[in-house]
Amino acid sequence: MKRNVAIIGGGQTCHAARRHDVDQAEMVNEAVRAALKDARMTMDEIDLVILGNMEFFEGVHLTDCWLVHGTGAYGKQGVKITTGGTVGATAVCAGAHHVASGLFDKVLCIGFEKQEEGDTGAILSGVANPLWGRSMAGAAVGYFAMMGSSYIANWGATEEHSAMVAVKARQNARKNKYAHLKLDITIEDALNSRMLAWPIRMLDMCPASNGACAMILADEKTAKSRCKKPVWIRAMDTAHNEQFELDWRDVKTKRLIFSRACAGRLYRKLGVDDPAKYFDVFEIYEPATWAELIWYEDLGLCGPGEGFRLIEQGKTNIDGPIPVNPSGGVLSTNCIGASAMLRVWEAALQIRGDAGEHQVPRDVRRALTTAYGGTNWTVMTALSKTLDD
Amino acid sequence: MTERVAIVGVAQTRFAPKRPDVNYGEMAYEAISQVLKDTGLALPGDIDSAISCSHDIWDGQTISDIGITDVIGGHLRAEEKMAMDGSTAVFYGAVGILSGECSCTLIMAHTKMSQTNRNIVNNVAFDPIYTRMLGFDFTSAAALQARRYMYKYGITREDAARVVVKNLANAKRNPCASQSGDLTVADVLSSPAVAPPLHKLDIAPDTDGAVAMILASEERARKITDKPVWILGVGTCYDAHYLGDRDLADNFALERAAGRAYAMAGIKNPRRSVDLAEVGDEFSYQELLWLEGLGLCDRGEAGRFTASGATAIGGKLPVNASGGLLSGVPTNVAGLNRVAEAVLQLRGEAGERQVKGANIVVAQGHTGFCGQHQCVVVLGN
Amino acid sequence: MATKDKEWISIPMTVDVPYKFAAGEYMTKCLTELRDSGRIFAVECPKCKRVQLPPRIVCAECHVKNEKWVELPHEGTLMNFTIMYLPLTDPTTGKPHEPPFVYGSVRLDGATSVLDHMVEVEPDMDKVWVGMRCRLVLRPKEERIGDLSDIRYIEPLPGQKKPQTKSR
Amino acid sequence: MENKTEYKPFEVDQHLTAHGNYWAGKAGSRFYTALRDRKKLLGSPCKACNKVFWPPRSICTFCFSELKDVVEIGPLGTVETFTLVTYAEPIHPRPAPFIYAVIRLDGADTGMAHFLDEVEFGEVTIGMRVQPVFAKDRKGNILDIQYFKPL
Repeated sequence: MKRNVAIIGGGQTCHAARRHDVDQAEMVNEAVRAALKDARMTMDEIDLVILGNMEFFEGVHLTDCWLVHGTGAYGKQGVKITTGGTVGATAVCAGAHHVASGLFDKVLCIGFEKQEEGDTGAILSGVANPLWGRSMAGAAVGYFAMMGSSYIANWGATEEHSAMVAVKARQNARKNKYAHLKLDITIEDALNSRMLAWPIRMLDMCPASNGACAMILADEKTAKSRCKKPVWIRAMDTAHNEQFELDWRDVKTKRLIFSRACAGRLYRKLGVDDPAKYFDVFEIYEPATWAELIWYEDLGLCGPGEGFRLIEQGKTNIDGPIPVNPSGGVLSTNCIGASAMLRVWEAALQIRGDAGEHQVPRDVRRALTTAYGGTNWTVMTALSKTLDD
Repeated sequence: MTERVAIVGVAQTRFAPKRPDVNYGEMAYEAISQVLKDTGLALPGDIDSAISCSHDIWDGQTISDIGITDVIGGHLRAEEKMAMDGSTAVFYGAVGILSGECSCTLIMAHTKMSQTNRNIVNNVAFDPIYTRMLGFDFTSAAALQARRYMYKYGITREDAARVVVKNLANAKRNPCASQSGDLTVADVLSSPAVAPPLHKLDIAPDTDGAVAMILASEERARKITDKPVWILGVGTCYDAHYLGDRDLADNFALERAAGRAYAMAGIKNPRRSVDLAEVGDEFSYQELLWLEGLGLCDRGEAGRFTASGATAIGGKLPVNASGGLLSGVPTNVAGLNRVAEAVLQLRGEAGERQVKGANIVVAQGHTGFCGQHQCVVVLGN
Repeated sequence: MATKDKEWISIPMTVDVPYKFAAGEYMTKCLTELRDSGRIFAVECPKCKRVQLPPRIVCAECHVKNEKWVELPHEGTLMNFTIMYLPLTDPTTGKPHEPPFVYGSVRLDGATSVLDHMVEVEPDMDKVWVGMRCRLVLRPKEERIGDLSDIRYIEPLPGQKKPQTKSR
Repeated sequence: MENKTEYKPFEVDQHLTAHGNYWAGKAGSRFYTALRDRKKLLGSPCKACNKVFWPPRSICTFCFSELKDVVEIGPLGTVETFTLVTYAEPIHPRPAPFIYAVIRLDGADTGMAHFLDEVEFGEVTIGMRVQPVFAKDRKGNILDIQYFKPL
C-alpha cells in the first residue's frame, strides 16, 4: 500500500434476533454514531462512505441510496460493495484502498444486515444457479454437513469436537455484551440439539441476526494526530472460488483451495512462518462448527487432521495459546453484511485492549481475521498494534 | 493525482434487445475475452484484481458474481462486486491502483434487462416503508423529475425530443448500438405516452449486453499499449432518497461529483476544456439536466444549447456521439459504456462517430432513480 | 430496546420478480440432451483435462475456453453424503421431500466434478457409505423438463454391502 | 465442438418471491400510529436546518442531527410535480391509468409522493392545492391515505 492505513474508530449495535424498534436506517445509524464517538469525530469530517450489504437479503435494491440518512452519506462520495458473506471485510479492504490511494484521509465503512426483514429461505435458494441446482435448493446446510462428514470420516474426529466449538463460541459470547446468542450451554446441550443434517445440529450453526458494524479508517498522519490507539491494517488478500466445484468440502483434497491460497499469499506478504506464533489472536468467519476446525488447518495453526486436537486441548480458548474468536464469532452473531467486518473490528478491539470481558489475557500485537461467503470465498486481513509489529 | 492510472483496453458486446443464446456469464465472457485479446494480457497472471458491476435482482441470482467468478478470472483471486452503475467501477478501479495494492485491474459490467421486468425490479429500489407500496418505478419517478425540470426552467418536450433525434442519428454510426434511426421531433412527440411528459421514445429501451475494461498503473500501461487513456479526475456524490426530499429539478449530487472530478483533473472551466461528453441519457430530458449539472452549460440553458446544434457530432460540444443510452445500453453497464466510448474517442478508434480533436472527455453515470448517486470520470490522452 | 407502551409498526411486503433465464450455449446442450435423450454431457478443459459438470464456457483454473464435449455414464461413486433431517422443498414445484433422507455427492465415472442429489437408500448409516457404487435414475422422458430434477435420484447399484473396515 | 447439433436456446421461466416484513422504526411507528388511529400526519423538525421533513426520520438527511420530535403537518398541501401512469404492472396498488404527484404538505419543507385522484389529468397543475382522502379501514401503511384530491 502506498500509504499506511489505520483503524481509528469503530462501533457496533447490540445484535439480536429481533430489532422491531428500529428501521434499517436507524439500526445502521446506531453503529455509525458509535464509530464516530469512538473516533471522536463528526460526520462532517468523513470524506467517503462505503456500504456493504446484501441487497437481496432484505429485498431492497440499492440499499445505499435509501439509507443515506442513516449512513451519513448524503452529499458525500461513496460506493456500495456486495460480495456475499465476505462483504464486510471487502468493505474494509475497499476503505483501505481509498485511504492508501492518497485521495481520501477519513473513510467510513459500514456493514449491516436486518435479517428479520427479509425472506432468508427464499434468498438463500436464489444462490444456486437457476438452471442447475435451484430446484434442489434449501440444501445449503447440506454443504456444511458434507464438510463435517468428510472431516469425521477422514480425520477420526467425533461429534463431540464440533460440540466443543459450539460451546466455546456461545460461552465466549456471554462475555461480549454485543453478541446475539449468549448461551450458557454444555457439550451435552450441543450434542442433544436438533439434528439438521448429519453431523450438523442446531447448535452447530450460526443464528440469523440483526445488526450493524461501522469502522473509520484513516491515513497515518490523521491516525497519529487524532487517535490514541490506532490499529494498523498490515495486509489484505482475497480469494474467490469457482462456481460449481466442491473440492473444498473434501478435507483431503490435493487441489489448492480458496482458504489456503489466500492465507499463503497473505503470509508471504508479511513473512509469516508460523501463524500460530506470529498472530496473537484470530477472528475467523465460521458459519458452522466444522468450518472452524477446518479453518485451524487451512490457516496453518496446526497440521492437516489436527484441528480437532486444538479444540480438544483448549488451545483456542480465550486464555489459550492460540485464541480464536474470543468475541463468540459468527456462531454467536450472524448479521451477514456485518459479520466479516465484525471480525476485523473485534480483532482491532483486542489489539487496543478494549474488548472488555472477552479481552484475551496477553499483550495482543497482531491479529488475523477471515471472512467467508459466496461459493467459498474469503477475504483475510492482518492487523497490528504498531507499524513495527 | 501524483500517480496516473490508465485505461489500456475496452471491449463491448453488441447491444441487443434480447440475447436468448447466452447466459450472463457467457455474455460477460464475450467482452472479457475480447479485451484480453486486444491488450494481449492473459488470465491468470497479468491481471491482479477484478471488479464487476451488476445487481442480484437484475441477474436473478443471490450473490450474482458467483456466475462470473469463472469468466472474470476470480478463481483463487480477488473479485469485488459493486452493486452500482458501471462508472463507479472505474472510480474504484482507479483507487485500487493508486493504493498500490493492484497494478492491473479487469472491470466488467453486464445486465440482461430482457430476462425480467424493469419496473418490478426498480420498484424494489424504493424505500419499503413510505414509497414502494405506491408502485413507483424509475420511469414514473423520472416523469416527476422531467415535469419539475420543465416547469422550473421552461424546458419543453421538443427540447427533450431533440436529444432523442440526435442520439438515434448518432447511433447509426455505432455498430454496437441496439437501435438507431432517422427520427423527427414530431416522431418523438407522437410516440405513445408512457408517463407524461415521457413518451416511449424518450425512454432508453431494454437491452442486453456487457462491457469490459482494463485499468493499469502508469508503469504497466506503458508496457501494454502505446495509446493509454488517462483517468484525470473522478468524483462521486450521494443525493437524498425520498422523491420529495429534493427539488427534482436540481443537480446537487452531480454538481458536487463533477466539481470533485474537475478539481482532481485541474479543470477550472469545463466549458473550455471538455471536448466531448458521454452522459447517462436514460431518459431524454436527463441528457439536458446532466449537461447543466456537469457545468457544461448554464442552468435551464441545455434545451437551447441542444437546439443550436452545439451537442451534435461536429458541434461545439458533442454529447453522446455514441448514441447514448437512448440507442440501447443496459442499465448498470451504462456508465461503464460512457467511459468506454470516451476511451474509443480519445484513442481515435470511434470509427464513423469519431469526434475530431477530442482530448478531454467527461463521462457521467448514475445509480438509482432520478440520479441519486452520481459518478463523473474525466479522461484525457 | 422496545419499551412496553410503544407500538412498533411493521409493513409486510412481498417482492415477486419474474425471470426468463437463458441457459446459454453450454447449459442449453446439457439440459436439452438430459431432457430429450437422457444423456449427460460435460466439458473437458483442453489444458488441465478436468471433466466439468455442469458444462461451462471457461475452465476457472486455466481460464481457457472449454470446447471439448464428453458424454458421461450414469454410473459413479458416492464421494460424500449426509442424512437430511430438514424438509427440502423444491422451489420450482413447491413439493417437499420428506425427511429424513440421504443427500449425497456422486462422481460419475470419468468426471472431475461431483453432483449433489438425493440418494434413494434408507437413512441408516449402515446402508450408505463413501465409495458406494451408484447410478442415476432419471424421470420418464415425458416428465423431463430440462432441469437437474430430471434426475429423480441416485440409487445404489445392486449387490453391494458396506465394507467392514471404516470407509474413507 | 464435436457435436454439431444445433440446439434451440433453452430458456426457463422462474420467479424469485420473497416475503419481507419491514419495521418502520422509531419515527415511522409514530407516523403510522398517528395516521391509522387519528388521521394525523407527522413530520420531523430539524432545529439545525430549521426545516420540517416528510417522511419523518430519526436522523436529518442533510445535517446528520438526531431528530427526536415530531410535529403535525398538513393535511393540506401543494402539488410540486405530477405524472400520469398509463401502463399496468403487478406492483401497482390500483389500476392504471392513475396520477402520481409530489405534494408538499403545509408546514413541511419536503414533499410526499402519492396518488392524486378525483381530477382529470389535464386539469392538474403545479401549485394546485390538495387534501388527503383517508382510507376507512386503516392498517398502518402508506395506503391509509387513499389519495389526494383537489380542494
